[in-house]
Amino acid sequence: MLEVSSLNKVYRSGAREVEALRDLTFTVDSGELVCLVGPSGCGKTTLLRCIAGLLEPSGGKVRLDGREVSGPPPGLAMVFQEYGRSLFPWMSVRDNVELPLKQKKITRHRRATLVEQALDAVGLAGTESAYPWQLSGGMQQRVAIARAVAYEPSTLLMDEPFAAVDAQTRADLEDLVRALWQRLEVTVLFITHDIDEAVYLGQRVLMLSSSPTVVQDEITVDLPAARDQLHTRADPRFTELRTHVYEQIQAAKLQPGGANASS
Amino acid sequence: MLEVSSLNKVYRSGAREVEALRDLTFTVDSGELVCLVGPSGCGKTTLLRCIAGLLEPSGGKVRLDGREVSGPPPGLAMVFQEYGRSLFPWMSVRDNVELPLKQKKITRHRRATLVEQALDAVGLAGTESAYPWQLSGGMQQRVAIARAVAYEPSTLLMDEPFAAVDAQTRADLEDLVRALWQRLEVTVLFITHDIDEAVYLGQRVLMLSSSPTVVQDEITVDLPAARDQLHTRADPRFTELRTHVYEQIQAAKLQPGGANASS
Amino acid sequence: GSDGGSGGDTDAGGVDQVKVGVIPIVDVAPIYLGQQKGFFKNRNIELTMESGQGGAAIVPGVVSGQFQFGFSNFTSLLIAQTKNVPIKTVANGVASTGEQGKDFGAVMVKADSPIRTAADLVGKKVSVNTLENIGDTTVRESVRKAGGDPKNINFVEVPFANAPAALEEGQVDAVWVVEPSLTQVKAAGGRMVASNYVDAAPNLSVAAYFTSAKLAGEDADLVKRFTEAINESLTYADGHPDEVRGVLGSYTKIDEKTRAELTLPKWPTEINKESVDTLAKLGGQDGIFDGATPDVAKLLP
Amino acid sequence: MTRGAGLLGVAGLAGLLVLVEALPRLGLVNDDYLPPTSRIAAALGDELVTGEFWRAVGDTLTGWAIGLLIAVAAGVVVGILIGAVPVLRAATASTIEFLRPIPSVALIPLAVLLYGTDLGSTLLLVVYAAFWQVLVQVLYGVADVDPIADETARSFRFGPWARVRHVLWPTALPYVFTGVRLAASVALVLAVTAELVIGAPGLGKSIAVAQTSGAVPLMYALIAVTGLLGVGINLAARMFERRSLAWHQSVRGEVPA
Amino acid sequence: MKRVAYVLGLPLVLFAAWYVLSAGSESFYAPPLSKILESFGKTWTLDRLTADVVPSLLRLTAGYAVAAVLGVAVGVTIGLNRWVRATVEPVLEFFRAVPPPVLVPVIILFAGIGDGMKVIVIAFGCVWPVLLNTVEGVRAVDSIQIDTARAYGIGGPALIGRVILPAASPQIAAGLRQALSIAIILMVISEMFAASNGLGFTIVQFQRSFAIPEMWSGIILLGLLGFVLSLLFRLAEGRALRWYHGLREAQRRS
Ligand SMILES: Nc1ncnc2c1ncn2[C@@H]1O[C@H](COP(=O)(O)OP(=O)(O)OP(=O)(O)O)[C@@H](O)[C@H]1O
Ligand SMILES: Nc1ncnc2c1ncn2[C@@H]1O[C@H](COP(=O)(O)OP(=O)(O)OP(=O)(O)O)[C@@H](O)[C@H]1O
Ligand SMILES: [Mg+2]
Ligand SMILES: [Mg+2]
Repeated sequence: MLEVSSLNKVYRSGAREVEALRDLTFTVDSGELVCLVGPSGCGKTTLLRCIAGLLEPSGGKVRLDGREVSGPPPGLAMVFQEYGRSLFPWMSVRDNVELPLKQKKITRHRRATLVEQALDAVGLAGTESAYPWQLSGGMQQRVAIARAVAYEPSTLLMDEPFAAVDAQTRADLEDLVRALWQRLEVTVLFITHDIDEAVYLGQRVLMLSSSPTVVQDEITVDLPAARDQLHTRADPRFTELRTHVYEQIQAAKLQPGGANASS
Repeated sequence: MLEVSSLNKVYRSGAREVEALRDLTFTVDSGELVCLVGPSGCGKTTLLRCIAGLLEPSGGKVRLDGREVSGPPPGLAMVFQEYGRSLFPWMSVRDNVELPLKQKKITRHRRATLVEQALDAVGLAGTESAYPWQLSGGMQQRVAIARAVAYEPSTLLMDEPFAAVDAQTRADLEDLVRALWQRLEVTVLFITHDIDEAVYLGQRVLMLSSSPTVVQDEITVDLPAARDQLHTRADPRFTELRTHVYEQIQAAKLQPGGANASS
Repeated sequence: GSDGGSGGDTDAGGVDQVKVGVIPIVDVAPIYLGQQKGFFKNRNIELTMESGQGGAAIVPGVVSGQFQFGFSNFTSLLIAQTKNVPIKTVANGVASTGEQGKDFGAVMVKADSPIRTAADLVGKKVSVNTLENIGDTTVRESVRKAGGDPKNINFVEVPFANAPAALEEGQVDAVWVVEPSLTQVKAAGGRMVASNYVDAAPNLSVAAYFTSAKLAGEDADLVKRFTEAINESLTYADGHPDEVRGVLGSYTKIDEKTRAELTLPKWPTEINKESVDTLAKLGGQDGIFDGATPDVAKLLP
Repeated sequence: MTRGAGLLGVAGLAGLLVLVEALPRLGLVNDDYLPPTSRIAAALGDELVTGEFWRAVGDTLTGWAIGLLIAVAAGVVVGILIGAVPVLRAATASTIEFLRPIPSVALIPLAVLLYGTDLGSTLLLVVYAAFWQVLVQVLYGVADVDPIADETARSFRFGPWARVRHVLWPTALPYVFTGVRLAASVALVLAVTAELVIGAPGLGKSIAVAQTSGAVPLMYALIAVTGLLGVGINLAARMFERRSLAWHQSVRGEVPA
Repeated sequence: MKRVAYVLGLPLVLFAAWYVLSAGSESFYAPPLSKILESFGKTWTLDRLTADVVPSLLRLTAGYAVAAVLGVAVGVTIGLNRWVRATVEPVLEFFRAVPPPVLVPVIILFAGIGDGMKVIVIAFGCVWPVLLNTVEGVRAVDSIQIDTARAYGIGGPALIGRVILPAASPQIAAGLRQALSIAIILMVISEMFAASNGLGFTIVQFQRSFAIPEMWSGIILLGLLGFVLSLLFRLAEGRALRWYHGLREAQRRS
């Protein structure tokens, strides 16, 4: 169970002061898959960093399974928006994926299996020995995803993880994330700009207002749990939900600070 | 007029050898707006780099307005896929956008106007004095776009330029690119993974096969020149075209080397 | 090494291991010759020469007992004495020949220089190897004797080895050099204007071997044997100039022609106390003792 | 490419030799003080056959290698420790800046006091001078860690050691290489200088003897040997660097795309 | 307040330790710190500062400036062109390995024995860290940044001034930092030859004339000088590389 309560974050540097998050409160149950959408620059990445314990909030609290987050909690994996910079250029693709597993003290044999499976699942079999900078943008992003998937985390934070891949691969990866989530009962927080993706993937979609940021709205995606690209997207309920989300986002852009803003 | 003839590119490094482009031939008329789609890792970025004269092809030729490209041709602007790394972290947002204009020997006054307009157009008014690394991913990408737009290029190459922005901003930017194209009669080559976007933007859509890469197919987008987000996307012809593209891409993924592969 | 300067290591046969800090120049030829001749071995001394580039390395070595003996010029020793460095001379080192124009050190100018006598050095740029040391104090005395005012000589520091080039290139007007640089300057057509050691005092004692006060007190026997051996070496060297020229080839790289030509110094066994007093007086005049007066008697054996 | 580079390097050195031959021959400098290459080479030839020369080279290289090893090991360990722990960095900064500009040569009396003319003296001076080179480079290298890379490691709960091993060290490595290359030549310079001034056996002492003896060609020959040792050391460092930095931007560029 | 404690804390502890440990020292060459401090005040009077320290500082400044400009200029040239690098690197390595003390005679041949010689010796010795770091920094510039510049027609001086130098500046700063303390060291070494004034000359002269407490006080002065100069350097660096430190620390600060 992930609880975010009155989270506030102000970036200060010299004269510039940016209130990235004003007052965020929401909870995510254990094993839930929640998608986050919001205008560009509204503070989604900031929020994810706070949840991962990488950034100290200016106010408010983040609790994971009852404990307050002060550093990265165990069993957490994160796919960074800056996928290119989050891969280590001095390691081959395989080593990049394998390293966190070593840190987790997984046996060599199991590691090899996990790495192979993960790279296979993201369609990168055969590039194990290449360096990340020898890969295309989309391939780099998939390495970052493979790294998180192979880690078998209990909490998975993903920051626009499919931004650089083509439509077909994206669909495959969406199904991969849902499969992983169902198999391991991971708590997933998923940031995306693709509204269809948010509705297709999530059990719930949280919509953030533009900066200063609050939770603008949230909907529960009442589509059946068994989803597939063809049928789910054709479902009239799907279209209804995505239209709702779309409207909310447009509203968010037009009226910053959101309706629920408490200030 | 941009002519690409039997372009071939092989990356060699140590034991690894990747044939990124096998045999690409196509032309883009002056003032045409062409979208490029293709599976992740198929060589789109490689192609764009060859056209921009940043990468030497292993075989074949690129000609721009009759002259063979050997270095970056004048009047060319490019938005890199690695937008984060293509901004200079030691310069403010304003300086980043202004620098190429200085090189173009544009007067100070005009520069100020262009920079302001461009930043305004991408929705970044007010961040002029921030450093790029103080911005969110989507904002950084928009700075890169503003830089290209302010440059008023005669050839514009864009590599997945809207990957990191939200749906609403994306739509606005799409219209911005079309407006710029119509106003300045720029030749635009636009890489995207979003099939709808490709059809909405382009006069033509080129589909690349997966690696080793050839031109898999191309369609002319016979939608009216005056497009807008609401009506164009609702047009049945739009849906037809996007379905066609989608099918071709799926075919490309399944059968690498494409139907036209000459080898 | 030994701790605390107690006469070096003594092995089973009663042979003392002795390290001597020397500067590898002509002046110390006798000790090398004496070593070859077995003068030290005869007195149960196993000698090792440690070469340093001057007092900076040798005096601390002797004071700390890393070396049992060292070699240094008297002016440096006098300075050390005024600062109460605990050292004591044990034997003479080297002395001037006492002959005008035929000494092993001299002030040289270019052949076409307007400088004729030492008095002409006034207002000129003169190089010495070390400022505020034996070089400039004795050169000042030469000038004084020639009737010039030594206050206005512009001394600059140039190592002996570089002095010939500095003179040739006109970077200085005159150089004070000792052998073998002296022969080099002569070969390049240099002209002598003063024999500063001779001007300073008749038969000037230039340098000496010394030891730490501690060793002198604790191992008088070793010091005695060393002094005897050195004295024997000095006498032998004085009597056998050809052998001296020969031994120079073993520890220096002076070429044969120069070795044959260079002027050898004198190696008397007695320290000329009056000349040391003179050096002390000259140094005092030039203010290199910081106002103190060296106690010559305390320094000498 | 590598062979081409090697040839170019040889060409560069050859150019230097020709210049030194030409300067005195053309009368631009007095050949008594800067003899032409041929005379220097002849002096070197005579020297090469003596055992004394090779002993001197061996002595110098021993002092150099041991000193460098100590300095690099200490510099890297201390640098990473200080660099990675902000409190330590703040607390030691002023002391480091205070100690760094103290010239090794000023420590000569101290060295002689402690070790006489033994290897210890040379080592003290070599280590003191070379240590700072490595340390400062490591400090800058540690500061160069990409925040995103570091956050990635933290998010996967890498322990402090794993972060040093997998993130900090590879980032700092190019800086460390520069530091080692700087330190290698500073160590050589100091080894020779120590021998020169203190008289510890080695090339420096030979140079000093040649200098005081007015044996000018021999002196230049020995200086040239010192320089060539430096070239050799750098060559080895470069090769090692190319191997271990294959991933780095600077080495990537070596392979024409 | 806390910063002052950080700056002064460790040095004070070390000096205190030195003071206590050396208090009863009998050794001639390692006198008690109390004696050294006592002589410090007596030795470094205003007269002496103007007569010896000021000329030294002028030479230092000139030599350092020459080294910085030359190091960066040559470094950029070498870093950008691998053929140039291949050609001149061995020659540079050759000179780098030659100890300045033995090179002084050669430099005297060409530059005389005046201040010019000393400036050259300082520049010669401290150009290497700048040069090496510039070469490495330039070689490590992100290829995407260079591509960006080239795509926008930014070439020649603008490419170097606006992209390559700023991108390499963190590493260049590392080199300049190194060079600063080496410059001080070489100031001392250069003043050991053919000098008649200067801080280095004075220290060497103290050493030769067995004025040991004075010599140590000179060494302390050198340390202080280095500390002050590095403080100035840090200020300048903090200003010039504000973007860099901001970028590195943005995420770390809360
Ligand atoms: N290091 C920083 N220093 C100062 N301001 C920052 C910093 N990082 C982010 N910001 C500001 O905080 C706000 C939120 O940034 P954040 O990266 O969280 O947005 P985002 O929702 O992830 O946007 P995007 O969808 O474009 O990635 C932005 O206005 C940005 O300018
Ligand atoms: N520097 C390089 N060295 C070696 N191989 C490379 C290099 N750059 C790209 N490649 C390879 O070339 C192929 C095409 O890469 P490219 O970046 O052009 O793909 P792309 O179409 O842009 O993909 P994406 O949509 O994921 O960005 C990939 O297989 C990649 O691994
Ligand atoms: Mg973001
Ligand atoms: Mg790409």
